[in-house]
Amino acid sequence: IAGLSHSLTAAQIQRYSRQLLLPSFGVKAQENLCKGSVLIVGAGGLGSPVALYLAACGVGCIGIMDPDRVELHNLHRQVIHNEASVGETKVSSASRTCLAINSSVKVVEYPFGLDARNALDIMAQYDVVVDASDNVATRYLVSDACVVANKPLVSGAALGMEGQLTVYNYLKGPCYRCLFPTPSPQAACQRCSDAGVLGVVPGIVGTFQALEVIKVLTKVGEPLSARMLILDALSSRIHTVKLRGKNTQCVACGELPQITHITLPNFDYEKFAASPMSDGTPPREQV
Amino acid sequence: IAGLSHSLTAAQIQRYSRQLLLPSFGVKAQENLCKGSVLIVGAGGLGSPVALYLAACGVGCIGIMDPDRVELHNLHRQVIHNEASVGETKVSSASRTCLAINSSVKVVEYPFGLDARNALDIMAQYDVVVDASDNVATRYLVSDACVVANKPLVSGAALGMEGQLTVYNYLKGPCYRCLFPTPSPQAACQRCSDAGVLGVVPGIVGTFQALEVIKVLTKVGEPLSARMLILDALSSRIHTVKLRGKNTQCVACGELPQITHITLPNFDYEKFAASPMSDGTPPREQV
Amino acid sequence: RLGVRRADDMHLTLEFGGGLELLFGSQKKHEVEVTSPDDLKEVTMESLLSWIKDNLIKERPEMFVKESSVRPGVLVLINDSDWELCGRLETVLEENDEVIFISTLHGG
Amino acid sequence: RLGVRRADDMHLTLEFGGGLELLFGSQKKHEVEVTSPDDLKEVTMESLLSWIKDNLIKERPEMFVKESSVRPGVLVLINDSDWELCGRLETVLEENDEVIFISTLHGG
Ligand SMILES: [Zn+2]
Ligand SMILES: [Zn+2]
Repeated sequence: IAGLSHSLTAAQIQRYSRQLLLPSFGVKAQENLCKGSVLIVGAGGLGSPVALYLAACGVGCIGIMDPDRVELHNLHRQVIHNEASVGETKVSSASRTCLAINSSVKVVEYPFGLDARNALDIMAQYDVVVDASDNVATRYLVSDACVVANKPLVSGAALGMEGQLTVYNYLKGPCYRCLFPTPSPQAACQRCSDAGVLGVVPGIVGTFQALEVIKVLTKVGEPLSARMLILDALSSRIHTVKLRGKNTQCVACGELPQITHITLPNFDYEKFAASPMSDGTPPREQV
Repeated sequence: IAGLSHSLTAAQIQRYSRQLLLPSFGVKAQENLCKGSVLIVGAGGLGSPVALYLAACGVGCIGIMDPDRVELHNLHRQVIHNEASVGETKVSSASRTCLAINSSVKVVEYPFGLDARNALDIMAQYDVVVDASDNVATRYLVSDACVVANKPLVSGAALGMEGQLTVYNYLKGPCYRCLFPTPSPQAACQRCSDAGVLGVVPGIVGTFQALEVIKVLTKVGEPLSARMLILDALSSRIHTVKLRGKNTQCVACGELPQITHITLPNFDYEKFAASPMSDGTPPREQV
Repeated sequence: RLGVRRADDMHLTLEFGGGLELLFGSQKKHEVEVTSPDDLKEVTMESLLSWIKDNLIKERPEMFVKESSVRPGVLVLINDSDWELCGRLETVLEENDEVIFISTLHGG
Repeated sequence: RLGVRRADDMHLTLEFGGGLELLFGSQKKHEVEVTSPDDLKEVTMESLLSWIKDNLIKERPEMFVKESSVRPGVLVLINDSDWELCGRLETVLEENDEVIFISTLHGG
């Protein structure tokens, strides 16, 4: 491997040697990772394994975005944090763990939430976006912004004992609004703080999200575009299903989009989703 | 929750509150976790997420067994270690990370390999055993010892872009020898050091192993007994298949077992598997 | 099995997830016998939805159906394929088909 | 599709994993048309194995078959179910069955 003309340093070749050995992966794929960049929206149950494994495998630049601070009740699932970081911002705690595992990657901390005004500028700086958020309003914002900024979106969700994962806005696949033009009624928009969640469920979904990011950045394998992974942890049933393609009438990614770089910044996502972007809403039973 | 008669402290109720909220989980399940114990054989690619998530969710006592020291080329997949622990024994590095996340659990370090002489005594002290090892000989030893010691075995494997997971020796399910009475030919016994592995693949399998351990300890849900999870990360294809039940003629778990607490300690597993238990074998192409 | 099997009844496997199972007695999987409405020989997704509303749902029907379709946020899969790909309400179902109704999750 | 389809040919989906695909040109999935041997109308797992040996395998057949069965360490699944449950070599296959051959992995 050393003989080939490539940009990997001796230290990188040693660190990533077990990946470089893979026939389907190799030097070119590792170079793509080391030159690649990913924005992770959410440093919680999903964001923890995503950031951990993407830092470990050598993604060149990792942006982590989360307005919250670490709390004790996060630690049963947010394994990138630890007791010493309780009270600290989640992004600085996550960044420290990532750099401890791989000091050769760059981590950018955004200790605030994504909103309609900052989304496009921030996303423009990254190759791939990961939705590891925990509320409806953010999910519509992230999807719309990815369509306008033309970025693939690796979107995961986890609640209770169930998980879902798909790659939106990639190849000919749909965006979030193609699947759900109208948001769920409020009673169906639950948070982990309401319905609870078993730690390993976002753990499995988040680790799988890291796999999809790697495949999008390296063009190795077939990512879950127009397919959805559905996990039911109670019965350990996990399978993938086939989804519709792009909806030509979609207000976001359709032929006559109403969501553009001009209209998006003024769109009121919290009103549209009838639920706030930040945590701390009163508990409701998930239906 | 606080009003109920249970053994959880206020700190535990706060720490595990998001799990306690789960209708299918609740206080009794958390008590079972906190009183439960698991032996993890291997602190590498699989063992990392297993130990991380079991410590985070509150398994009372976690035994971690591995004879090796942390090396730089482990870090792309063994996310429980970091650059500072290179050169340190894997078990002490793993233990430190587990306790940083949850100082209320007990971690027992075994900085040596499982072998025919020490297996039964060590396993007797644990409720569940996790096979996170990386070689054929150990896999037969772990399975046989679990049968003799009457312990459920959560067995995972990962190589290249593929992963497999099942729960052996539990309910009426088979053991490893029921499925594979004769070991694979040497050419099919590859290590990550030979064929390579993508970091997230043991990440996904190992996180799933943690889920199975939780379900066995808490009796919540249906674990993968007599079922196998098969992951092909290249196509993101993951599904479960139905396996045979116990083989009444099995030399280990059958009606007339030849492997017993008397014969096991003298059984030569390396000779039987025609491959060594420790790493460092010359590379062979996996077939 | 739910319901006595009549000659032209169709056996289907229904699954509810993402929280929808709470409307169906917290049971995720249902093996059912569905009668095609009046003289029609076919069972379409539309007739299945009204059959479910009349025979299976235990509470808060508005959290499952809206007008003649499913409420927003519910994904419908027929034999592991999005119903959008096979004609939504007009899709004609066949013996032993598997239909999954799953509510999109927002948690993380 | 591999092979010209004759009247009594049977279409099967074969999959090789856990490294076995290296013996089949690194191709995991194969849609094949299998002819039942001489006058027998049925295709059994035993006849499928010899068909694979004669028509599909590209190298090192001993890494796939041993005597009349698969070599140790290979799990055989018929429609996602262990062939041990349906009679191993005697299992009679049907049109469009899916057969998976997967080598057990030891890495970790
Ligand atoms: Zn769209
Ligand atoms: Zn056995």
